[in-house]
Amino acid sequence: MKYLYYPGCSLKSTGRPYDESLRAVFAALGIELTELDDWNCCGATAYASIDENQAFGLAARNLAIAEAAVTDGPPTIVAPCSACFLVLTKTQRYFEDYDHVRDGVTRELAAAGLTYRGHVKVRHPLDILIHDVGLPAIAKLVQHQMKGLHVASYYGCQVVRPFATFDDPLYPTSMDAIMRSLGAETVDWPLKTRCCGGSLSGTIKEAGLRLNQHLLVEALRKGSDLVVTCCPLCQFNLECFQKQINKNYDERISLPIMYFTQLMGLAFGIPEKELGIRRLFIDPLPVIGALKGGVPAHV
Amino acid sequence: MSDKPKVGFYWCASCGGCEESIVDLAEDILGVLDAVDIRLWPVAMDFKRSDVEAMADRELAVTFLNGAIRTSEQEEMARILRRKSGLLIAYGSCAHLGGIPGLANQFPREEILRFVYEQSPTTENTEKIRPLTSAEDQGRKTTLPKFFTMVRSLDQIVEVDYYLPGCPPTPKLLLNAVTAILKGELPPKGSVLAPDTALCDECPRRDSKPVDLQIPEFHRPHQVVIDPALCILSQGVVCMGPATRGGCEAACPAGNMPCTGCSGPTSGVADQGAKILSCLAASSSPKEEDEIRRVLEGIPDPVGTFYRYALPTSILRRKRMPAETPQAHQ
Amino acid sequence: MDRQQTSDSSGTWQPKIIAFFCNWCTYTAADLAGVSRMKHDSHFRIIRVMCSGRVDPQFVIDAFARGADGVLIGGCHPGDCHYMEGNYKALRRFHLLSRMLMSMGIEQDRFRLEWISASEGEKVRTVINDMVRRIRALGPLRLPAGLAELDGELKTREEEILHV
Amino acid sequence: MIGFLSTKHRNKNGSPSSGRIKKVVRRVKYESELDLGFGETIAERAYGQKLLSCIQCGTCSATCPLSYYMDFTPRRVIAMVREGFREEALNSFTIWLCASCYSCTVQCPRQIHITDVMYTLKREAIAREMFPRRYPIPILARGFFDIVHRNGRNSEGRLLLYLYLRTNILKIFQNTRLGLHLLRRGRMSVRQEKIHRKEDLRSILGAVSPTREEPRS
Amino acid sequence: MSEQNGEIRIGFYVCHCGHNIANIVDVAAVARYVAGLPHVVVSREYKYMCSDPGQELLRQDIHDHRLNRIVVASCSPLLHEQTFRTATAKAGVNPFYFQMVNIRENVSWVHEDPAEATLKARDLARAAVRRVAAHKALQPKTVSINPDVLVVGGGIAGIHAALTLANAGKKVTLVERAPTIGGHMAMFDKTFPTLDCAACILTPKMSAVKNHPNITLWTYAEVTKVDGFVGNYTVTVKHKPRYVKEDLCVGCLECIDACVYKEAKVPDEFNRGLGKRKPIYIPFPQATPQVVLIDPETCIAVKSGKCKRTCVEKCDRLAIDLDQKESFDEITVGTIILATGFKTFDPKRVSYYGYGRYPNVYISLEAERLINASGPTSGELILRDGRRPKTVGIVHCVGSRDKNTHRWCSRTCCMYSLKLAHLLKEHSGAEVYNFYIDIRAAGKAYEEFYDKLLEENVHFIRGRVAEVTDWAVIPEEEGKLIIRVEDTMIGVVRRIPVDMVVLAVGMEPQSDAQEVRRLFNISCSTEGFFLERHPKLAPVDTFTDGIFIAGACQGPKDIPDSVAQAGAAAAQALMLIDSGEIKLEPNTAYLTEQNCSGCKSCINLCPYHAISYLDDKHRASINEALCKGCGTCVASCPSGAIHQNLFEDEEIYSEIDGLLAERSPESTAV
Repeated sequence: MKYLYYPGCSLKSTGRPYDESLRAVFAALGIELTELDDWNCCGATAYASIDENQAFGLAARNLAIAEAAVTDGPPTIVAPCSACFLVLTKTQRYFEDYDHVRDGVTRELAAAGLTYRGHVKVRHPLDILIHDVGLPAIAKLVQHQMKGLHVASYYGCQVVRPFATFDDPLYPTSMDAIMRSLGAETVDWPLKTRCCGGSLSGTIKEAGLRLNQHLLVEALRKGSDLVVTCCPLCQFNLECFQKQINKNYDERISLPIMYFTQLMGLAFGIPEKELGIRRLFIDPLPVIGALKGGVPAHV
Repeated sequence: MSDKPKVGFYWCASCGGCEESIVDLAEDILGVLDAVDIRLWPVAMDFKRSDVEAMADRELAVTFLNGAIRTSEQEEMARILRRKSGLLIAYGSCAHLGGIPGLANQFPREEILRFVYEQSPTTENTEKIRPLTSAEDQGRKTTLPKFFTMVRSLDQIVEVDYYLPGCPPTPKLLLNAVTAILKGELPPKGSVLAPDTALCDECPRRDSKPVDLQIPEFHRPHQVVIDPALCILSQGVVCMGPATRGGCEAACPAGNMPCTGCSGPTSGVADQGAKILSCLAASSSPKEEDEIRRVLEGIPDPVGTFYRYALPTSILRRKRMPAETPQAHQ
Repeated sequence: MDRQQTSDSSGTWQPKIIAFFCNWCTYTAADLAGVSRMKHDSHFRIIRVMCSGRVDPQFVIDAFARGADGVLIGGCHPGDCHYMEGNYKALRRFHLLSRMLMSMGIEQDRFRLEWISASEGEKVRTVINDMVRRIRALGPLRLPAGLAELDGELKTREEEILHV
Repeated sequence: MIGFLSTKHRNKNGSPSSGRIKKVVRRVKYESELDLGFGETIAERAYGQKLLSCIQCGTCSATCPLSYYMDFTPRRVIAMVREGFREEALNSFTIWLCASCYSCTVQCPRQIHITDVMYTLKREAIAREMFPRRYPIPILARGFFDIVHRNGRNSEGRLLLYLYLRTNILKIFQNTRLGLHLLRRGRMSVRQEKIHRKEDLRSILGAVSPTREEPRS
Repeated sequence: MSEQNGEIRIGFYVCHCGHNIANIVDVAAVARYVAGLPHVVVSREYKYMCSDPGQELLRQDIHDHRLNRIVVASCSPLLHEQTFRTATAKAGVNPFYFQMVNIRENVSWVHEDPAEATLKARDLARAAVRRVAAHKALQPKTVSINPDVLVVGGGIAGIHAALTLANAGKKVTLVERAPTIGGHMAMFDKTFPTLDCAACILTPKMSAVKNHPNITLWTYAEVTKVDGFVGNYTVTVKHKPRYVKEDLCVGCLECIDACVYKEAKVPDEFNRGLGKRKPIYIPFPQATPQVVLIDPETCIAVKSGKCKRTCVEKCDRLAIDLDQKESFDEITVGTIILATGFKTFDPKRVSYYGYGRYPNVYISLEAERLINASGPTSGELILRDGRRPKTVGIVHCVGSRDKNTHRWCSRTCCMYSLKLAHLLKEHSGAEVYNFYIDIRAAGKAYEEFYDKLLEENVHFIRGRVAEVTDWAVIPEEEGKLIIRVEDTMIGVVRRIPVDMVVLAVGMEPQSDAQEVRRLFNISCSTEGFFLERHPKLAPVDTFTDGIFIAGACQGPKDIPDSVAQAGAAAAQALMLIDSGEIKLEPNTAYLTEQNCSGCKSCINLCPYHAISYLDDKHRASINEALCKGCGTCVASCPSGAIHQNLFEDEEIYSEIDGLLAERSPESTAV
């Protein structure tokens, strides 16, 4: 399996552990990722609030590069960051659906000597793992069964919405399935896709923190040992504000928040250095290592 | 001077096979020669256009004209002969339907000339020389007839009294025609002097055709060994028989070759190709879109197959070539 | 003026499309489009037949030859034919015929077969609008006109011919 | 109505009529005060006329994780847009609170692209500079816009810096510890990420048609 | 055009249809234009051609101007062709010398530019005028109607239709797929708005069906094949094996007690899995017929053969036959009534309501069974987790009025939700909340019932529920189901904790509606319900003569509406039966033998085996009685020897030519 890889800005900074662990895990599964040449920012959500046409043009540059990069078959971009995944998918969809978007984008790209014919598939790692790789193949690689580990899968909003192509938009299950194939137990909680408030934590703090708190509290209430997620902003947000939440709302939360690819990596027996475990603020290894058959803390 | 009816034979764009077919009457030809007075037969004797022009109107009782109309010279002769003949009979597929030369209606005029004068495998013409259409020599002007953009059947130029179908018409049909003319027992003007039912009616293989025929695959004659006893269509080989006028006694199927449609459609059909296409497509078996596409690919050249003799007289008559119409005439 | 050179009130060329609709599905769908007041392009003319299986390729060719810029056949979805299998026959004829037409210089977009069930009034609208759009892009077919022009190469006045 | 809609003297959860009795205000809205074409304009800019098919069922409000903080629930904003209450809609906090989580969009029984509607309203408001001074989100958006515009990629570090400089310098100090943590763990750098072929962007953005979000006059 | 018609004299009439046509099409211009066409003797415009004066005008002209061809440009031929043919015939002209032009559905209703619309109307008129000139005089084919009727579906609609026909003295066969008749209505506890118990009013009708001398009741049976045409259908019915001889079983139920399964283990269908049954069972006490059946999936004897077969021993009437195989019956009927009913929406499709995840989330039918005295809890309101609810939330419009699931309003949910609200409160004294978008209580005594509920202080919160979760934010919410909804009247989002959630699921087409539709050769609407011939004027007819539809298979309906429709469908069938015969379109194919070459191409194309090959003559031959007039053979005949009445090549060619013929210069004046 070969795919184009679009890390996006976050995975180059706050989301580095995601980038590292994803590459490691995909490599272990024999999937070849080629980073998209000279990719640029997807435009994200903020950009759309200023000028949508520019946002589309910006995102489309990446699609155009991808289309040019692949000659055999339709090019597929793997976009792990939720925002990037959404924006690229949206650009692709609206390019197909709305003439004025198609015309605009085509004209803008032409100005840069680029062309886009609309053939790129934008996909999320979860989609690839479930539908292309398949759970059995994942289970086969597991060296350390995550027996007895209670995992809350947190998808965040923008992976499954609004273009839920590979999973239910409000009650997705793909990440849970992957976690179970690692031997872990998944908690069934209703907030899997509820907004974490990340986009507000820098701006309207009160609102952001509240949403954040609700998620953490409910995850614990349902008996989770840790939360796995597939969105860099969510991971950052849920992890970095726990102290503040404890302070503001008199809570005693210390819940490891990690990328689902990191847990996969640990289960596969990949050295934690390659998974960026040490980059996390709340070290998940104790809770994992503490488990029988889990990963010894020294790994 | 004899009072035998004067007869003319003339050829336009044709291969000469029709002329042969007259000789094919074998000994019967003697009877014919006794009965008629041949006044025009360029293939056998020397005639000048001026001789014909000199004739009185309707001087020729009957003229059998074979070949399609492709050049201005042929057009002119057709018009002259129409004037000079009591009955004008389109003789053979080319005059009747446009015939094999009519397949040229799939190509632009220029492309045909280029191929013939420059590209055909047997041509060595590096300077790309083309014949002059007119030339002066010691004050004398000689011109070549104009090469038309479109091939036409005889009745697309002048009114035709009767048609003798076939490539070429069988001696039997010719003899019937001549006797009918001599006896003055002719069908209504404009008739085709052959039966009005399709070939299957007289095909020796008719009874071998299953009533529940469904064609799973199409083959071309060279791809299979055709069973001499069985209906050719039932063997998946395209046979134009069902859409082609009889009268030839199914000579080709009798000779283990599929009918290619030289006698044209029966009177109830306007477009021979369209009808056989309709019939074959309906009788083929696939239902799934891709399968349909694949099976019908077994007929690689629908136009060449279904309109081999009747393209100029089909509803469309000629391939549409927007680039080249309207044509600047030479 | 060519017989098929339809032009609207503003004088610009407008395509003419002949649509053969089967009585049970597509014609009913067109009625439904009407009842639901679904406005769509007017440059097509419906001919009602009982079944798409009745559409003789001669009709299609004849329509083009008489000046149609496009021909549309509408039938019931596969499996839904009121007469069981007429639409399959139409489908097979369509494939062979459109290949024939293409080699006779008539573009693919000018000949179309669509399955439109009695309930798909909306589809009537979209199919027709789309087809008109494609044919506008192709421009007029001008078959009769083209042939008429070619006859210019013939001599019609006998004095040109007979040197008497 | 005007007084009722003003964002002043409003308690946190945005419900106007709580707390002490407010001074009596006359509430009336004259049709002549409305922008009756507003609904259709926004509908058209937010991809399709579906907006006009809203049945006011409130699913959007109920599914919205932030509606608790909104002065008007999304449903009411849609109603305002539909009916031409342009000033009220653009002045509403609601559009700035939208976190683009798309819950409303996927659950709306009329398939209205509510998130797109919110974007459209944000752009409309920004174009009219109709947001509170130093209001973080538009500023953050603008900052992000500028950075990406310049370099083709975003650097979260610089972006936050940019934001705090323009909104509330003090926040920088509140968040320095977090920043340092990130730096130490190699999850943040002040180095600016750049793409090689920046000229591409310039030509692309240069070719963008005059944005459709010009305030309607 | 055929000479034997002598001189052709055409009368043309363009209809205004009030403003429907005249507003867009310049009818005067059309009439003026047609007047100038060959053979046209009279060309008029008139306000309503279908009205009596309109038809009288036609008759008068035929008489005064010796017209022998008529063209009317008005609405769709599917609507009024018959009307005008009759009018033409009344005036002594063969009805098939008539041609209709559709300038309403096909022109004025779908085009906006008057100039273009008028141009199109003109073209269509010209084509019709040319076509009609080529028409031939024809005699309609008449077929007799077999008086027997087939009713498919034994719900309230099927039951009512069958009884109506049987009481009119017609022989009826009622085929029901389930082991018993009764349908959904049998599951209901009470019916709105009168609150009389469903069983009390239904069961008498059920036994009436069973005992009626004119009704043959076949339950646990399905129609597998339908041949023929109006008046003469041949239907094949499959009887699924019950493993019990229906004629011997008297429903003593002793076999059930005797079953080796001491405890009932299998979730029972009738109680929507809330109760349990044994492998040998009777669906419910009043099941009709009173015959037990064995479920092969769970019966050890049928599955493995290894069983003591205590049931067989117990039955002294030897009714139990474990080797029973499916069997087939073939019947002939003249008309068919489809009353195949509906399916309830599966709320698993809307994950956010937690159905299937939270045990205390129910659908309305389950709630019906829970409060039904003969239900699994004998009417006690006990939840799946054994608790008794103190608060209940009823969520309206689940799978209705939602473009993501079903766009339509299911029409019954509002009222049955009100009913359930009343009954639940009555049974448990619980606080009941209704969450609604709009209350639709348009029916006799419905609004009054809504009033009553308001008086009973049932909560009505206007807002569509966004989610049902077990996510507790405050202690009071612990252990409850939390309903998140905007109270749109107040404009605030509320979280309402309840013990029980009832999802008012909508009505959707049966999952096999498409197959059934094909089987009976009728159409479905976009939604997938069976399509009526005309939404207003022919609500129970279909596009296939002799096949009628009744009840919820045509669209969501409550009991009164279903019964009314069943009556209407029965009346339509009776009309056909009592008229004895029906005229068919004479659009059959025929062969001109002298042109046939006996190529056999056509034989296999006919789906009705109407074409045969005469070995002696070496010619094909068409049986016009079997021909249904599709024209496929006509289009195929490579000798042009097959023709079709009403759709002759010549007629279609003149139509094509008419449509494309050069427009006269004056037309550009428009």
